[in-house]
Amino acid sequence: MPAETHRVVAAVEVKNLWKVYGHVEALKGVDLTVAEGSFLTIFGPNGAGKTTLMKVLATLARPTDGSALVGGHDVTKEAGAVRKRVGVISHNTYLYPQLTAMENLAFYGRMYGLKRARERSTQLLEQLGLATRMHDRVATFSRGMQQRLSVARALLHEPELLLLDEPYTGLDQHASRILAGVLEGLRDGQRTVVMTTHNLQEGLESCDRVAILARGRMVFEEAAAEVDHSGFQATYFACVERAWGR
Amino acid sequence: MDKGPARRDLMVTVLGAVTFFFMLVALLGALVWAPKEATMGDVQRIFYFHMPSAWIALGPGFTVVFALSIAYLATGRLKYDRVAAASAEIGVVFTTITLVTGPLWAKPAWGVYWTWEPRLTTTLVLWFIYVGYLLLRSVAGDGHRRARLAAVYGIVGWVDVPIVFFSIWWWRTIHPRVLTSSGFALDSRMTAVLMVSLAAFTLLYVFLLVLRVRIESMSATVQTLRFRARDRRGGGV
Amino acid sequence: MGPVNALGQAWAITKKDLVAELRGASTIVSMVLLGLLVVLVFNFGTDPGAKDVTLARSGVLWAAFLFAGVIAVGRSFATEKEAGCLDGLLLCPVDRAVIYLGKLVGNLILLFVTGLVILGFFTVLYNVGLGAGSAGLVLVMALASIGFSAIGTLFAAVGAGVRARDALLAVFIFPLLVPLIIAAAHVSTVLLAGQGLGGAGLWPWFLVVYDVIFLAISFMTFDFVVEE
Amino acid sequence: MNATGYLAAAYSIIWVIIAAYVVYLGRRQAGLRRQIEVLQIEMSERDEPGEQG
Repeated sequence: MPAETHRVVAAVEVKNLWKVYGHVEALKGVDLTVAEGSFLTIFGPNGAGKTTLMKVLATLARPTDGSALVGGHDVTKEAGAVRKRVGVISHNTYLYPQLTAMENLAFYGRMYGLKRARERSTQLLEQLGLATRMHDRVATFSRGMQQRLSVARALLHEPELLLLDEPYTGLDQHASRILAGVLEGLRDGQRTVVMTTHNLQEGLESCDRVAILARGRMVFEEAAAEVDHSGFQATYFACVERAWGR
Repeated sequence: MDKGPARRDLMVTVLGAVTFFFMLVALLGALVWAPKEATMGDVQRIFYFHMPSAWIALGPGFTVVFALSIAYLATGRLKYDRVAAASAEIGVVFTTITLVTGPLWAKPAWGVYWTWEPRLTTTLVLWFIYVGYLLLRSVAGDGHRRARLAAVYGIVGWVDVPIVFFSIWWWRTIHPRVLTSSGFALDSRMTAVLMVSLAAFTLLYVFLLVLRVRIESMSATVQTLRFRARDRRGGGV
Repeated sequence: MGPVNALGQAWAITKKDLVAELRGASTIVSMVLLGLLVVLVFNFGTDPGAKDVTLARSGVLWAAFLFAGVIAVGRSFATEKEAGCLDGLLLCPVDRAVIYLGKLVGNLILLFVTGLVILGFFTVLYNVGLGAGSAGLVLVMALASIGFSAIGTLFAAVGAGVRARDALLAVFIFPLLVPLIIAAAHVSTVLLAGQGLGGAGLWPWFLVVYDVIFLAISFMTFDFVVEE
Repeated sequence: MNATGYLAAAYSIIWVIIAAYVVYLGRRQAGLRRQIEVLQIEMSERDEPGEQG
């Protein structure tokens, strides 16, 4: 057997990725490989290109140059295959306020072509502690509950890759703690997670790899075990400042 | 703009001068040299500038928008979008000229400023479509997003034009027409003046297009520089 | 996935929009009210004693429909934008044409229902005895709704990301709708005059052709409108 | 207004519109050129070492 067949396909493989919006260069040649089953946290200041990177991986934004593969599938050429494999949680919940929790999940279940959407939804709602409110409209939910429901929506089709784009934004401390617990539960060693955040504390807790994105470039990447947690803040600022040429 | 700006400036100036010269010749031809039209008299002379301006707007002006909109969507090159934007704006200017001079000719010739005749009405609708196109560009941000939205509108708008004309024409043939546009025969001198004027307006279109495209690329440069300056100045931590 | 599934998904989008609309019920109410107001206001502008008012009347009907329609298509993508739902929809492994179809049918139903309500009030307020023409008018309303919805849905997606949406939307789409309104007004004038649909000649077919052309272009270009 | 009046009006309007548009384009271009110059100077100043702590 040739050696190549044994090679494990990386969950995410990004090569020299550029994204230019008009005159704004959001990503300037990003390289990134995420191994299957790992949890990567990408830190970066606002405007670093974190959301753009996530949008490219989620097929919402088309790369200007370079390539991005998710589970071996190209985000532009095989967008459909990538979409099936990716779940996204962002500060936008993607939920319809006039529909109930169950209706929202049923709708997205239909969109993903799931066979047993109802069972799966009920199971997820129970898991996330929303079972009692499943027939209430999302508009009546607190921000924290909406975000948990958004987690259920993202997990509905059992994605191989979970993209978390600033999932803590807009949540109070209590809701953040609950969400952190939920996300901790997602680490089963099979699902790959990529999270972006500018919050150093929350980001470091759950991941096993750390990266820093600044001004559209990956300026730091290290295994979480190798990173000195107490000194990470200093590392972060040094990286960001260097990227800004100061 | 990058290579040999001085030479390019010179060429634009020369083009401007030639255009101006042709415009003056056309003007003289229209007002002095062309014979007085038998039935309509001097007012017919409006025709020599009215017609070419309509032709250039409807012909090259808006067709370029359509063609380059397709070209942009096919290739994703912003250069096409810029030229399309420039052409649309000049087309609107020429259509405005057509719409203003039309009534000034119609009033003494037919007794009314405006009639809902197919060609006139279509021109008015056309004017609205391309003003809409420019408005869309002004609110749609910048870069590729604006280019894509504008391109879609540019395509839909252009396809709509013959349908508009046909519907109005058909509508008018059913309902009694208040006025019929009386045609007139052109003699050779009249034709000559019309041709010179058409050439002048073609040159004017090209000249304005060059100027307008240059502005479009300059404002792109400004945006890039601004972004870079902000990028340097601000620390987004 | 087969075409049946794709149609099912498009219908799911439509159904979701309609359910949300019925629960919020804000759009259709303002649409109907605006339509009625237009009918009312135009009433003061026309001479009730005039001999032949059918032409003016059908003009009123379609002006009301036009203004009410802009609200509908304007809203349809505004709600998608609220919680980033348009992105949520685009994340799903469905063809963009399916999303367009779903939104289109939702708008179409909304427009058609509003059109019928306006038509109903119109017949009462203007004392129009419809009789044989009523089926024809419903058909014309349906054809006009399709064309309006095709163009409206396309450019509402354009307008969703844009400032001052509703007013601008009218400026973008009204000129494109001129042939549609001419044809619809002509057919309804004939029908209001008591002649059957046969009296309208080829005009109903003109509406069909218009609908087909703009549906085709919209399906081809919708991808570019929602792409980032 | 007689025929000559209409003729004069039409031709003056044509020339005014074209002239106004050319002037408008010229002004915009001059403005943009100025902006580019200012920005370029700004950028080159920033590039000098020791400018910022």
